[in-house]
Amino acid sequence: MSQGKSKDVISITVEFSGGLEMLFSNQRKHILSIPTKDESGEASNVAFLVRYLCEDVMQDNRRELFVLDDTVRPGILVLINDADWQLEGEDKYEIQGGDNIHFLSTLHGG
Amino acid sequence: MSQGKSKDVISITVEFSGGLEMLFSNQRKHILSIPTKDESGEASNVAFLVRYLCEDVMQDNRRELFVLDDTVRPGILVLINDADWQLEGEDKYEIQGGDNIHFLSTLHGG
Amino acid sequence: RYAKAWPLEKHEYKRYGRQLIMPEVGLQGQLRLKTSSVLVVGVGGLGCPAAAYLAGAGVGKIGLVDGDTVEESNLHRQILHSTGRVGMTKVESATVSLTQLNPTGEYLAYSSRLTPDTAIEIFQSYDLILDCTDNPASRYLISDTCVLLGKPLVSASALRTEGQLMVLNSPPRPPGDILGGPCYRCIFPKPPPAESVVSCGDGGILGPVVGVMGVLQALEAIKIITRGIQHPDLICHIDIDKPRFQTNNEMPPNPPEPPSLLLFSAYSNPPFRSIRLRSRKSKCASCSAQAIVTREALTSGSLDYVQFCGIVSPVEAL
Amino acid sequence: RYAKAWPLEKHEYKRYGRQLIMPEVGLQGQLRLKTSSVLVVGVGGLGCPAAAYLAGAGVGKIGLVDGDTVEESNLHRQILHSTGRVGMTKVESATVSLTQLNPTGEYLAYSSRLTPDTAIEIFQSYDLILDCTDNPASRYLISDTCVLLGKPLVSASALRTEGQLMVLNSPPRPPGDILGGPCYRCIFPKPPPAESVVSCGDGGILGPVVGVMGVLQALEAIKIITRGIQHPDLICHIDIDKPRFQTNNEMPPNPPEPPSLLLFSAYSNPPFRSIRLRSRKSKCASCSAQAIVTREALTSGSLDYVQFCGIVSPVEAL
Ligand SMILES: [Zn+2]
Ligand SMILES: [Zn+2]
Repeated sequence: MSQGKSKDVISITVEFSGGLEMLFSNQRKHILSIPTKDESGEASNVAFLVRYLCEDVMQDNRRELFVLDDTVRPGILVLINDADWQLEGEDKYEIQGGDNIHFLSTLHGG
Repeated sequence: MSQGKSKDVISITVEFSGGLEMLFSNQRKHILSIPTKDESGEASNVAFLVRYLCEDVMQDNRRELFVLDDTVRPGILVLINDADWQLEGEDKYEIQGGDNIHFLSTLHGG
Repeated sequence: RYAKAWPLEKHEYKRYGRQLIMPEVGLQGQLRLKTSSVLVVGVGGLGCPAAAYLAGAGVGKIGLVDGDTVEESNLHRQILHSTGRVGMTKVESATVSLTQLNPTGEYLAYSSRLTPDTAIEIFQSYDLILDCTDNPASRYLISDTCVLLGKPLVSASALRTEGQLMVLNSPPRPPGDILGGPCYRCIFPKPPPAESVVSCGDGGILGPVVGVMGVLQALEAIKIITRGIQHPDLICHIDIDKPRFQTNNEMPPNPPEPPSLLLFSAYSNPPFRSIRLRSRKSKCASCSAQAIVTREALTSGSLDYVQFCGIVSPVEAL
Repeated sequence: RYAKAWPLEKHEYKRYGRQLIMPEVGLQGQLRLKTSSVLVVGVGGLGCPAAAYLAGAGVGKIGLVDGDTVEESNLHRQILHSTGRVGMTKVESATVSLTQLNPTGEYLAYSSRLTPDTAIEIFQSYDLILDCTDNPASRYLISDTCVLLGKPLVSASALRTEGQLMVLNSPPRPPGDILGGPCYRCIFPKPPPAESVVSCGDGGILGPVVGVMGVLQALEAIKIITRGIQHPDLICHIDIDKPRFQTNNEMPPNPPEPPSLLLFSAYSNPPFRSIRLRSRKSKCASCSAQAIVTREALTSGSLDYVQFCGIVSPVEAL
């Protein structure tokens, strides 16, 4: 609860699973501080987070395994605090401090 | 967050499982408002909660399946917010509003 | 025979005694299991344990669909098969094991891969479907067929150290009825790019990981059947108004659970997580009032699932 | 033979290929499985699926302890047995199934109930123990023996619609070493009153509920073995300093997990929950510096487990 930069960034947990973690340094859980506002001064939403992850976090260059047409590719579920993002406004959901955003690739093995 | 009685009672979730729910109207999850202070004016702790459950909540008269020598009987794990109560001070743990206190009977079947 | 005082045979009371005495099953639940039929599509790492526990519980008729034969590399996880049956069709091998476990059940083997041509005809004679397959094309075909025929679907998948499980189209209401459970297309409207799909053959799989998911599929199926499946055309529903419990342990009936996705990750802490899912999607191609996946479209072959999923190499295994 | 270029036989690469290619197992993990030995105490609803997945994964030696014979009422959940083997000892029946699944493993059958007289001698030749029993007296005996011999213990139980699982004495350090994992007595210092103990026979059990717990026991055992068991006397530890991964998929080794209890409840939402447990108890009768459960006390019979647990009727089944 210290001050300083706390107005400009929010701390969130971002998780990757179902194989997506391989695109993010093989690390499933990332504690990130992301800007409160996006490029145009709007409150940061999930669409912005996806851009931010591609540009500032992802080391792997196989970007097409994560995004397609400016959003997460088909076959990835986005979970906002353990709920399908379709329940929360999809990529327009405005991120709150402490949120857990989980990107999950569906599995097909059996 | 309304006022009124909020100073005198705290709202907590109490769960019973592993068969203990049978002693409590076959209901696993109970949302309870318990007094903030115990009989002697001390902050309510788990020892008080156990007495309170016996006197005010339990309908079943087989009390010996829940308490023995003034504490929960052997074979019952008490979980405070998903941690063994031995990590939290056992029955001296002072209950906070919103706590989840879970009484779990160990199973032996196989 | 109809006037029999005991609705189960004597040996059935013995065999199922340990689950019969539970209020969640009871005599009514056991009779529902006995008269029920479950189709297991895919007899691999998921289908093997799922079929074993369904047969054990006394499901009256179990259908098995798979076009593959048993290979040595299957045996670390596909526990219904055996080393001596390498080369036999998986459905035949599974039938041998299931019959040994519980000879009172009826086991039907469909030894070819599920296709749009055959899906409706096969699914028609079953009450509930388990998706134990390993590729997106099959998953869409199975879900579409379940919606068209009004069958609840228990879908699971696993890869490496992770597993996922969903109960879909439950309750199984007609397309357009928002009270029905979501279908696979509600959750995944578009298939994943083919290059992102990894099979157990390529990615690897830990046996107990897929095993846990398969056993949980059997459990969900048993929960749905013992609760009583509500058929979509209301005329032929199965005694939903009758009291469910015959024992002294009276309990309120267990209502169907809200749509959810169970995630398992063997090396994570906590290993299991439950995710809330959406209800039916108002524009779903399969289960909405605007559905384009019709029976005609499916049987005429105008829905090319393999094409739709852009499979890179031909789908080999179901 | 020692200079062989390939440390596994050709057919083993085929059989275990799907788990070998995973960084969590790899060639080193598979060799550890091959040279490991696991004792499964209790070959019922937990022990059957646990033993099946351990054998499938390639555990070199599996011991099975149970004094019971197969009954028809077992078969809804004890999937290694079969209708044709009703009346055979459970350990013999299980050995038949395991050999069919994976003939490369060695399976040892101990067809009497575990007692304080026999526990140490049997446990001595195994690396890891699975508690798949159904009564408190056995659970204390197994935990005490594991602490005395420095063996990690994977303990599970199930009843009606619920299950519980703990990994105990892991890492398996000598009594008094606070770096060791807690034992059963750390968590449950005193046994439950006999009248509060309900068996699956009396309370009932849903097959897949106990099945899931058994499969998860096999998984925990495989995780511990592939990670490398650290033996308590430091002289004979198994190559703990060697790099664990042989594949290109380099990954940090998975550290042992903090002590936890996994709860399963088939009709609850969420169905799984993970509970943080305490570390070793400083006054534990078994694993502390003040331990009173010594090897002498155990073998001399001065620890009467049945008396300690105040069993009402004699323990029939292990
Ligand atoms: Zn849909
Ligand atoms: Zn201890």
